[in-house]
Amino acid sequence: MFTMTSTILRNLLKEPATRRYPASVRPSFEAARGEIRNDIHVCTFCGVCAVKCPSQCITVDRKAADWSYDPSACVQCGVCAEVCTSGSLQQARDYRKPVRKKELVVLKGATTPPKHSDPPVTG
Amino acid sequence: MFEKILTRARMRSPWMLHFDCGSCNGCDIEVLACLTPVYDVERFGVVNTGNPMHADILLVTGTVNHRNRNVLRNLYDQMPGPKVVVAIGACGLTGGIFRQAWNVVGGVDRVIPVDVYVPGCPAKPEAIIDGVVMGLEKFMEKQHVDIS
Amino acid sequence: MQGEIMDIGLDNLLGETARIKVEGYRFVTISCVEINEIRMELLYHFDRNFQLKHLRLSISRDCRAPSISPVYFAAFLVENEIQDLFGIRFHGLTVDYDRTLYLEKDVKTAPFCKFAVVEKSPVCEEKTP
Amino acid sequence: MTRTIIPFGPQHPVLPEPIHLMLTLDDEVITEAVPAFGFVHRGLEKLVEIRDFHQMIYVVERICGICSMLHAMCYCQGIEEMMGIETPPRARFLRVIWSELHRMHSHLLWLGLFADSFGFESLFMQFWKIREKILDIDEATTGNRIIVSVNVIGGVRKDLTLEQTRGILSELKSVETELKRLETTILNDYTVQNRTVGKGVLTAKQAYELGLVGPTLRASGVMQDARMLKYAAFDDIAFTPVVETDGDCYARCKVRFREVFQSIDLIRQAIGKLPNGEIAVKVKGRPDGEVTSRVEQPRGEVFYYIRANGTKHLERLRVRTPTFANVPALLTMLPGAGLSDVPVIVLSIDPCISCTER
Repeated sequence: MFTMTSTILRNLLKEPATRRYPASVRPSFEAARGEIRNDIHVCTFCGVCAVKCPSQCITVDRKAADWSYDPSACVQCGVCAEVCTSGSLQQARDYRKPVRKKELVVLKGATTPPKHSDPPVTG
Repeated sequence: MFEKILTRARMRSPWMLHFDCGSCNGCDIEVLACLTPVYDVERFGVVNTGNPMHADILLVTGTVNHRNRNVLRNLYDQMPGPKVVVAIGACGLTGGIFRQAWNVVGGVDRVIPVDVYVPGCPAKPEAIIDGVVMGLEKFMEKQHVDIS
Repeated sequence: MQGEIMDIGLDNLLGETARIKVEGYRFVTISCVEINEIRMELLYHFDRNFQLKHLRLSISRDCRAPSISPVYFAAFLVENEIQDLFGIRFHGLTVDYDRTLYLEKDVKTAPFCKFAVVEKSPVCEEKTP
Repeated sequence: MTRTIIPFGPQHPVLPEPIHLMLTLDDEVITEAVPAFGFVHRGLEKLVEIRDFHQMIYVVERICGICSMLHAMCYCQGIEEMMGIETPPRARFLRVIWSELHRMHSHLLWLGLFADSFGFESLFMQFWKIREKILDIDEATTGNRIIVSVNVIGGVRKDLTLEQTRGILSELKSVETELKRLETTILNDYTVQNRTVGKGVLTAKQAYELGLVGPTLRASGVMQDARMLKYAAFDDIAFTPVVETDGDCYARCKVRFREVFQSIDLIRQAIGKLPNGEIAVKVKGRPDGEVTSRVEQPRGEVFYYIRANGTKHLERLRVRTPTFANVPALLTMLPGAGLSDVPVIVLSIDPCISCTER
C-alpha cells in the first residue's frame, strides 16, 4: 500500500517520460551518424569510398565525374566519410527523412576532376 | 455520410500491424520502442494489433527471402482496403547490406506495393513516426479514390 | 587454432564422438568447408571447461555421412543446416527436415557451394563401423 | 481426448520475430513441438566471397541488432588472433564498456518482453523506459542507438572523453535506482511467480548435455560464462558468473535481472581502470590460417570459426550463435507444458531468430 502511494506521488511530481516528438524535436547528439552528404565541388572522384563501402551503395565514375549514392541501401556506418581523401564526404547528424519514392542521389562534378587528367587526345 | 465518418475514424486512430520479415531485430525493436513510454505513439491513437484483418497500416522491417515472401503476401491480402504499407530500414527498402546474399529477394516492394520508405540502419523511432504520419496522408488519398 | 585437432575417417566418427561424450565434452557445432570439386571438410567442435577439441573429417561430396545426433541430440539442427546449404546428406538424423530447414521444396542445388552440383542420390555409403 | 495440431507463428503478437512451431496437443498439454525455420535466413556467411574482411565487420554486426557489438567484437578478435595483432589496452577496456552496455540493453529488452509474454504490460513499459537511457548513452558515444559500429580490426573507432565517462556513470546510477525499484515487482510478485515458477524445468545434467549456453545454462546451475576466457580486458576486471540452481523460467529471469546489475558493476570497474593511450593500431597484411573465437553475448556464448587463405576475402566464416545452441532446449521443455505456457517458455531462452538463421 505504502509503495503504491509513493509511486503515485513520484509520478505526479516527475516530468513525463514521453518525448513529445513532433511537437518538440530533441536535437541530435553530436556524434550521431545520419545521412551522407557530398560536397561535389571538392570531390576528386578518387573512388575510395566506393571501394570501402560495406554495403557497396556508392558508385564513382571518374571519366564522367559522376558520384552516385543509393540512400536506401546505405547502412550509415560512416566508413566512407572516414576514408574520404579530399574531405568532401561528410556525415550529417540528422537522419534521412522518409520518402514516398526511392531515388538515387546522382551528383555531377562541374568540371573534370582536378587530380585526374584524361590522356591527351592526339590527332 | 457514414463512409466519411468511418474514414475519419480510421484516419484518426490507425491500427498498425507489424511484420518482421527477416530483419536483424534492429528496426524491429525500434518499432516496438515507438510504442513504449518514451515515444508512445498511442497518444496519436495508433494501436498495435496482431491481427491483419483489423489493420490499416502494415509496417514491414527486414529483407524479403524466398520463404517469408509468401507470408508477407498472405498478410497483405488479408488486410482490408484501403491499406498502406510502410517499409522500414535499409533492408526493407532494397535488402541493404545483404542484398547480394543468396537467399535475399530484395526489398519489400518486390512482393507488395510500398507507399512509404523509411531509410536508416536501423531507422530511428522519430523517422518511423514520420513514416507512419506520411502513410496516413497516403491513406487519406487512397480513401478519396475509393469513395469517388 | 585453439585446442587439439584430430583427423578422423568416416568409419571411426561415431566411435570417436561417443568416446568424447564419455570424457565429458559438450557439443559446440559443426563447420563445413568446401575444399575442391570433390572433397568437403567437416569440422566437429567440442568443448569442456573452455578447452576445445576438434575432429576433422574429410568427406567426398557424394558420400552420406553418419549423423552424430543419436549421441549429441543438439547436433540435429546443424546437420540439417549443412544438408541444406552444402548438400551433404546425413543418415540416422533424429529430426530430419529433408532439406527444407531453409530451402523450399523444389530447390535441388546447394547454395553455399562454389562448385554447385544438382543433387543426386548418394552413390557411396560409409563402411560399417 | 482429442489430438490437435496448432501452428504457432510465424506472425504472432507475442513473438517479435518469425519462428514457426508445430505444436501437437493432447487436450491442453503439448506432446510434441517441431520448430520450423527459414523465415529470416539470409545466407550472409556466403557474403565473404564478395566482401573483403574489413567490410565483413559491418555485415556480421547486422546478424542481430540486439547483440551487434558483440558479434563484431568476436569477429575482430578472431581476425586479430589470426594476424597476431596486439590491441592497445585502452581499446580493450572500451570494448568491455560497450559490450556490457549492449548486454544491459538486451537484458532489459528481454525482461520487458518476458513480462509482456504473460500479460504484465506495465512492467514491459517500465523496463523499456529504463532501456532508453542505455540507448541514449550508446547514441551519444557512438552515433547510433543500436548498431554501434565501434569495432575495427586492431581496436575501436571511437573514443570516450572524460565528460562522457562521467555522463555514463551518472546515468548508470539513475538506472540502478530505477531497477532496484522494480526488483520487488519482477522477483516477488504473485503474478510473475505464478506464471514462471516450475515452468520449463531443465536440470543441470540435461542443460549441460544439450550443449546450452548463456543464462539458460547458468539458470540450471552450471557455471559457464565465456567471459571466464578473459578476452578483451576481462583479465583485469573482477568477475564471477551469476548462477541460479532451479532451472525454471523464474530462475532464468533472476539470472538476467542480476546480470544487469553485474554489468553496471563491470562498466564501473572498466571506467575506473580505463588506461590512456591509443585506441587502434594500424593493420597491415592479410589474414591466413584458421581460428576459433568466442565471446559471451547476452544470450550466451557465440562461436566463430574463421578460415582465411591470404587473400582479402575469407575462405569460410562460420557463426554458431547462442540461440542456435539453445533451440534443442525448447524441444525438451515444451512437451508436457500447457498451451498457455508456450509463449513464456519460448521467450525464456531469449530466442533471437535472426541470429539462429543468419
